[in-house]
Amino acid sequence: MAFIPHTEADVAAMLAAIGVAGIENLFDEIPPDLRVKSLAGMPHELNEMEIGRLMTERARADGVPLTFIGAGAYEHHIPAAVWAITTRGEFYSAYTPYQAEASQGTLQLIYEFQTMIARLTGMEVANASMYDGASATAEAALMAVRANRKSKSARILVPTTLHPHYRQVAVTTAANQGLKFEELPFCTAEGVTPAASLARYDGQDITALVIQQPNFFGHLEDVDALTDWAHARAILVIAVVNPTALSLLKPPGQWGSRGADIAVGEGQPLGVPLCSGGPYFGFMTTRMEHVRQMPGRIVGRTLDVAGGAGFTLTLQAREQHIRRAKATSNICTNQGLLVTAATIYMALMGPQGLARTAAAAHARTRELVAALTRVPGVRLAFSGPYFHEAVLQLDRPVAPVLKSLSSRGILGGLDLSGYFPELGHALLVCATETKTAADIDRYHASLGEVMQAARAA
Amino acid sequence: MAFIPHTEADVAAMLAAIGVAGIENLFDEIPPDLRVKSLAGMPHELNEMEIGRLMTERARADGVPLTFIGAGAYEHHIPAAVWAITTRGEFYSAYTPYQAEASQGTLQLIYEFQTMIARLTGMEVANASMYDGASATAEAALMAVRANRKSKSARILVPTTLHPHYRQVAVTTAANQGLKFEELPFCTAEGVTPAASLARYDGQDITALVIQQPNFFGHLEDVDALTDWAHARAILVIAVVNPTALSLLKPPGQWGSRGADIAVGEGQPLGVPLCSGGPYFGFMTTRMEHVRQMPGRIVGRTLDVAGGAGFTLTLQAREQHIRRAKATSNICTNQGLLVTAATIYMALMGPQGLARTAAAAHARTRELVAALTRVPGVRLAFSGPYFHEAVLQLDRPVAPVLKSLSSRGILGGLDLSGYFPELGHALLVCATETKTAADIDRYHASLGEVMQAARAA
Amino acid sequence: MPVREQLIFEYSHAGRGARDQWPHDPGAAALADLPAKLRRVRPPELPEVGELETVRHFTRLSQLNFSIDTHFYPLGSCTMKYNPKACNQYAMLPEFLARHPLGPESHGQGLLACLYELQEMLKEVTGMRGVALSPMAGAHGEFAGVAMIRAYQRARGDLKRNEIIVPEAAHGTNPATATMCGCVVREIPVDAQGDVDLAALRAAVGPNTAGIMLTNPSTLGVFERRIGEVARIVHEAGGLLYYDGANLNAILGKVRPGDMGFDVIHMNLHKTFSTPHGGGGPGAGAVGVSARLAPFLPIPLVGKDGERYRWLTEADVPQSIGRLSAFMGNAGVLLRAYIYMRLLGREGMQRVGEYATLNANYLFTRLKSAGFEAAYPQRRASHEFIVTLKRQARELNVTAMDFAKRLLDYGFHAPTTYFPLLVPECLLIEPTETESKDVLDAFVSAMSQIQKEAEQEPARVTSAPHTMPVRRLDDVRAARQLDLTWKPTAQS
Amino acid sequence: MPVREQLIFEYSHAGRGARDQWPHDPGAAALADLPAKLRRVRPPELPEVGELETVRHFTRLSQLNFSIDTHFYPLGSCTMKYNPKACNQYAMLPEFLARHPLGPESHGQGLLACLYELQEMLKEVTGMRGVALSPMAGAHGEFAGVAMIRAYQRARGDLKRNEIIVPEAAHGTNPATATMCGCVVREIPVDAQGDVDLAALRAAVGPNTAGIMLTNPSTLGVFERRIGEVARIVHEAGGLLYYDGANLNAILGKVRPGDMGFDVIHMNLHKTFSTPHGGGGPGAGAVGVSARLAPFLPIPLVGKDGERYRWLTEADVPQSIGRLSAFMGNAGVLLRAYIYMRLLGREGMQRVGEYATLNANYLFTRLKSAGFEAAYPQRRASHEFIVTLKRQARELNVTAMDFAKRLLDYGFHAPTTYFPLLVPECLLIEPTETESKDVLDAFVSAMSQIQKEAEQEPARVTSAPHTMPVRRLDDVRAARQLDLTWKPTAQS
Ligand SMILES: Cc1ncc(COP(=O)(O)O)c(C=O)c1O
Ligand SMILES: Cc1ncc(COP(=O)(O)O)c(C=O)c1O
Repeated sequence: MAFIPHTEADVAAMLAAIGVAGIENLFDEIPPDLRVKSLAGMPHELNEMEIGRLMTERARADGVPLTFIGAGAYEHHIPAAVWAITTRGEFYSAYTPYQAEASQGTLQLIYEFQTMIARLTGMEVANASMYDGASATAEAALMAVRANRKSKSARILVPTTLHPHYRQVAVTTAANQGLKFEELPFCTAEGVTPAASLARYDGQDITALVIQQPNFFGHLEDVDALTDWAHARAILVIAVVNPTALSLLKPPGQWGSRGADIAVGEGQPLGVPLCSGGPYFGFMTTRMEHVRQMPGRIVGRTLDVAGGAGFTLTLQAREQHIRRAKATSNICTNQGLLVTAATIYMALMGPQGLARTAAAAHARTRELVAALTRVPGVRLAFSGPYFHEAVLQLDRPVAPVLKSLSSRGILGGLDLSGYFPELGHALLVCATETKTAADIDRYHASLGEVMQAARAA
Repeated sequence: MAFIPHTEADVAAMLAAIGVAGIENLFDEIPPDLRVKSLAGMPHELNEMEIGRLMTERARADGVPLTFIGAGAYEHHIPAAVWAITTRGEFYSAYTPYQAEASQGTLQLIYEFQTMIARLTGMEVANASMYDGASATAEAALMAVRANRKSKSARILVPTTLHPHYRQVAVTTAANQGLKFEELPFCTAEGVTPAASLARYDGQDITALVIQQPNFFGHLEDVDALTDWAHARAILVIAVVNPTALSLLKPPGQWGSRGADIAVGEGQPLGVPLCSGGPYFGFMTTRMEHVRQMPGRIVGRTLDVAGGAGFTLTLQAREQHIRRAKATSNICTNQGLLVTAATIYMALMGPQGLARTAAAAHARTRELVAALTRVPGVRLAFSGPYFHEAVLQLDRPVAPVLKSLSSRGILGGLDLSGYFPELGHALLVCATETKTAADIDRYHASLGEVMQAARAA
Repeated sequence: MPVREQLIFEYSHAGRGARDQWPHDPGAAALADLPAKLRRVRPPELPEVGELETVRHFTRLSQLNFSIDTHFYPLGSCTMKYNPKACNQYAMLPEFLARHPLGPESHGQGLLACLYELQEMLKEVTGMRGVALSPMAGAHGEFAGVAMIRAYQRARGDLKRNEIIVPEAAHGTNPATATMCGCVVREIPVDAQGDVDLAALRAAVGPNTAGIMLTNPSTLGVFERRIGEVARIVHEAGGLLYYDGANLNAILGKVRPGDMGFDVIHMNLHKTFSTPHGGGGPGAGAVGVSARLAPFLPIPLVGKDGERYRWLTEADVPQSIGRLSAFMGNAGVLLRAYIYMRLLGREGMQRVGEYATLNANYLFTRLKSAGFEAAYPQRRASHEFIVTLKRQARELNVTAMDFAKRLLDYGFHAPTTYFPLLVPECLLIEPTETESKDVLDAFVSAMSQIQKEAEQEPARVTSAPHTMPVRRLDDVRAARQLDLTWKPTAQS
Repeated sequence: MPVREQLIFEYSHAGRGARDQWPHDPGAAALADLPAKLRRVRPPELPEVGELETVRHFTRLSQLNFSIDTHFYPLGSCTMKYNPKACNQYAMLPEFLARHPLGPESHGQGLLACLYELQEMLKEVTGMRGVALSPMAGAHGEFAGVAMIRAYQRARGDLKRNEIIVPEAAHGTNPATATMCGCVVREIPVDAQGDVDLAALRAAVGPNTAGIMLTNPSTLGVFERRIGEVARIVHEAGGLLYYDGANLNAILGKVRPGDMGFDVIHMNLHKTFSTPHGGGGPGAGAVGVSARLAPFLPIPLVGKDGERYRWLTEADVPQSIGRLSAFMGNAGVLLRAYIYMRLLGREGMQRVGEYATLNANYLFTRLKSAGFEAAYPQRRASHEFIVTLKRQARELNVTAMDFAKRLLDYGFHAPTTYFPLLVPECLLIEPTETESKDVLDAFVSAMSQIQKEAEQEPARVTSAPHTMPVRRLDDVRAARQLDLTWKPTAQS
């Protein structure tokens, strides 16, 4: 019996102690007509060797193509130490650290994580994680509604340059509570949100403004101007940021003259493998003044009865298990193990390693853009600065081009036509530090051939 | 600086404390003319990402063919738990447990290992490992010379059916000490060593007889007769056994009327990956009366000053670090981590799991033999019982056949023509429990095609 | 237990670093296109430490934890069963880890096959008609479920239904989820036997009832015997039934939520299907629905056209409540659950509920014999049960928390304490099916021993733990004097 | 530290087992061809335990160990440096693990490329002309080396040379190896400065001299300054020089054994090239030789024909001393060493010797300032050095062993004790280059603290350790009342 250690003798002794004839008797409170007749739709049990072989075959079938897709999930080098330690049983198989004295490992690690994330974002306080960057953004909007006591409207301004999936998740998550997400147009020349375009909201009751930096196109928003515009109108600013980029870009805590109010983002670039989209983790930070509005777990340092320092979950009165219907969120289980990985990753990279990673990724992307735009029929879609990701404009539909590339083992980027039809044949590409000059050459050469073949056809 | 944590400030402070101007000064006792001028033949440093990519490319180049080779290294299912625990830093990065109080994990594990191996072999005592099965066999011969006080000849009888590499290693290892290895012929009909053929040694001074079970061909020797023959003549018996097979076959401790005197073997089948030949581990067992002649580390249970049980290295007076030139062997570092894996493996498999593994491997091999001998031009080389490995006789040279199979992703077995030219076109094949009926069909079909093509050519 | 470990920041020295992890410096010119005003001025104050220091620090930290791999962890409602190593090993195959979430389906048929089959297996064991895998935890699944209820009612023009009924013993995520979905919560009591008070339920339902959220067995550790009647009452009032699957382990292979009349459920794959808890997550909260809610399932789903698998999105599920995550949820967790389910198979699924229940009832019986008071002594335990220490608190001044802390000294993680709130001084104990009788017996001994201590030298218990890396921690101070990030000046 | 853990056998129950690890039972018929008289009658009494029990037991056991990943481990002569996790991860890629040792070279070009390049790199850093990778530990490499010396002399008809000279401080494997190779050992003294006594050497060499085995720096932690002279004396007498590479870390990138005049060396890849010690092994003891010994290298070697790599065997190396292992040695260890060397590269190789020496000299200086007596106070430390506690033993009755045990309580693994034997009450201390100044400083504090304890409350030191899972163990009892395997009846 896989994973059930009972011998027949054990079962007999246990039933005798309970005083029943068989295990079936233990279910005698369940109305008989409800009992399962069969699970014939379930396959039969496999042993570990069989499932291992099946999984290995399936993994091989998927292969490892050369990937130039970013769009919110980035292929970075992950030090071997990260997952060697993260998968240690003591981290992997522990629960949420409710019994603090028996969970100091996890608790101290989260405290270190909170500190690192606060420093990276330039914010005062961080929580112990949200599900992912998109859900963190949605929760930030809900939090802003609670935190902005001056606003009654629950109107949130969201640039169209925010990752479209994030916008969708925000709508799914918050619409039932009456939040209204209003889209800000972007400048089709520069691929960013012009501060000037906000003028039409002057004088209206707006709760919060979301700013993603770099934005979905990889382009850099004028975060200072946007932030100051919002703050001048008592609008809270929610920053959505890439943690790798933060090693080079101005942190949200320093945007404009007062800094963002809430900063969130996708933690995946910090040591978490792509893995088809998850598990990742969202991070969330804010100013101390808003900490009681923040959802999610928070770890604090305190003292034990002997006066020694120790760590424990704190501010639990915000959370569902205490506050129930009045909690800041329903979140309970978060993404702890990914936080473990990210904390180890950040320690290994340090400020310099992270900055080099960002710089190398950016340099590779510039080389990629330079190479690909040498292919006839390919040009850069927007002017202005971008970071480690950019939009190319093709002279023909993107989907068939990507398909040809993929049959050569290259995933050439994300076709934007479904998301932004107004951009025509737009392709979002990204190269990180994992890509070599040879990889870029290979993509360049293949794209040249594919485009030429397409033209010839 | 990879793996060197020193900052410039650290270095300056340390040099100041030492009282030298630079690190170079620390080498001032080394004659200047000996100093290295350049290491230009070394490639430049790589970062972890670069080496990771290189290794991944090289691994992929080697691929994972379908393997039917055995010949002393067997592909068995390895439970995921085995290496997840074995590679924990506390096992992986510890030294030999010289400081017993700070090494109880490793020590207790070895004590458990010794117990398991003793039980598996039916012997009284086991050591903590030798380098591999071949070196264990060589050391067993040396040990037998020490242990057999009645013999002066240092003549060791070795069946030709012993793994040829084991025989070669024994010669390399022991020839300098004057041991003479004399080969016993095998019966070409049955592939085993006829007890009758030993008659010509009657009355001679022989120190030990080696018996491998199953032998190199996979065939089963008449261990009882051979053992009793030896013991009747004060010849010690060295058993060379496969630990998986021991779950089904008579253990050396029960061979003949008195049992073997020393039993050794290759531990690889117990949870150790094939990995091109190593690291594996040799195991070695004996009777209590010979324990002081045994080479290698041994762990014993004892008491601490408070009367509690604990574990420590013992009988160290046999070893090189105490006994120096008079030690039982020069072995120091052994194969500890593999012993860790094997101990976890044996715990997970238990007596039943190990017996089922052996039975399944044997059943698969019988199916394989049945399938392949249906191919025209292929027959079984020997009559008589074999275990999970057998020799096929082809009607044409084996090498080109194996080459064709390998280009189809099948490693079809070991060509014996280099080892046993007298056997003609002989091919040693093996299937373990990891092979499915479909795998066997695939081999069968491919062999049929290859043989037919060869015949047509 | 090992001793305290300093903070990673305290190892930091300017200029130190695990340099072999850093890519080559592309030079300042590579960043020349980034406008200065958008650049960071001071580098982030992350620790500057070497690789060995990092490995050693986090390895030591790990040793400060209790976990399933090291300790019995009978945390009620959390299903701390063994997380098979195979699930981790095969979910972490390089090809699975390397796959980009927006990669083409042609480079994902292996993954999609697993996810599709997982959907099918989950339908089978729950008796539901549709399953979506993207919710990332139990509470996230609850959100999806209640959002579907609301979408369904809205689609029928039934706009006023905004009340969610929950029994008072419900887990906090249930009422919190109702609020997240813009609903109002109505709590109803349970009776002395732990069953829902039907009269109160009848009084609570009405034209505003969106639905009821229930776990069965409930968080009181007993099976809701009149579930058929509950379903009838709520359905007749026009409401739907939500099943909180946190307790699914109790009944796996024995009863199916779909057969009990539930319209929508979430499953905690990190409980019932043994994906790891990871010290707080990640989880996966797949949702299952009856046919009428299927059109509202969150996207993406996995579909199958002939032999090809593909993602189903807005175009396929136009009434979907939408997207819950940036991509498709916790794919790596789903792979682990898939592997677990295939390992257990049809046969193993049946055994889970049986042996989880056997273990709980055995432990329940033994603790009762040892003199501990059951909250619902007349009832069968499900996969968990409640012991109340109100007598010890009253007579000896030793609380459930004291017992919990003292258990740590005995090498056992504590059961869940003070939940559900309606039972005073309670311990909610869930052994799970993967623990042996020996472990349960040892736990009973420890509890009896602590009881003896509580009678003879209560201070030993009330001042526990004594053998952990820290003594009992001051939670009040933690909340009052907030210290949430490390500052170099802070006392450390 | 965690507490004791019972034996795996004590968890065993007949009929228990991790069944998902077992293949399907093929049935008795599958074994019908095996004659009864060759079959086992009673199954082996291995433990019968579940998977969780096994995982928990061995995880707990692991926590009872000190290791580099958890503790400073300054074990002299053992080079306990950080074992990079990358080396393990990439050596364990599935394709490398799955490769059969007798598989064709066509399915091994990736592996062979690594091994070939490893041979080349080892030649470069040692200044030798040929390298063989198959020895499986240092002592195994010593064996190969001395066997080659003998084969070489035998090939020249120089049959009487059977004496191996070793300095008295030599590691035990050196004399033991000489015996393994059928030689007689002649020990020679070292002088007060730790250098070989040249007069004694001159007296020892002669027509029977096969060679001398030396480490440089020696096990006394000092560089043999007159190595040129030593080489001249031995070579002129017709002997060869063997270099014990256990101390290669001291001089990596600074001096090469080949340039010092050595004819043959072994390298402990598990020391200098940072493959893990694994609680006792595996190691790898590659040997390097000068041109005249190259024909005698053990097989197999890796050769390169154009762009293809292949194994070299008897046919290519007809004078080889032969085969040392069933296959090709510890390939997986070699892969780890290869990865390590490529990570460090030319630049990193230079740094190893430098920083290992810097750390040792710093610690040496600090301990001397703290009042500890150096065995060779006038000498530079190499990568390690010796402190003698003979004064403490004499005056305070506190021995080197007591200091060693008390260090455990302070969270440091003890240095090597009582080796080399010629220095009384010695601690041989090797910090390695991967430890930070902070760690070294903390070690000095601990040593000073223990010194204070030794003066003020010596019993604290002599009865140490106090915080380990066991107290000080009785080694005499272990050897007298042998308990080497567990029996159900034994006290446990
Ligand atoms: C009864 C019950 N419902 C819901 C949840 C929420 O699940 P999750 O933590 O995965 O969000 C839990 C988890 O603790 C639970 O015990
Ligand atoms: C100086 C010296 N020589 C030789 C050896 C033997 O090496 P191994 O243990 O790898 O056999 C050692 C190992 O401890 C050593 O320190």
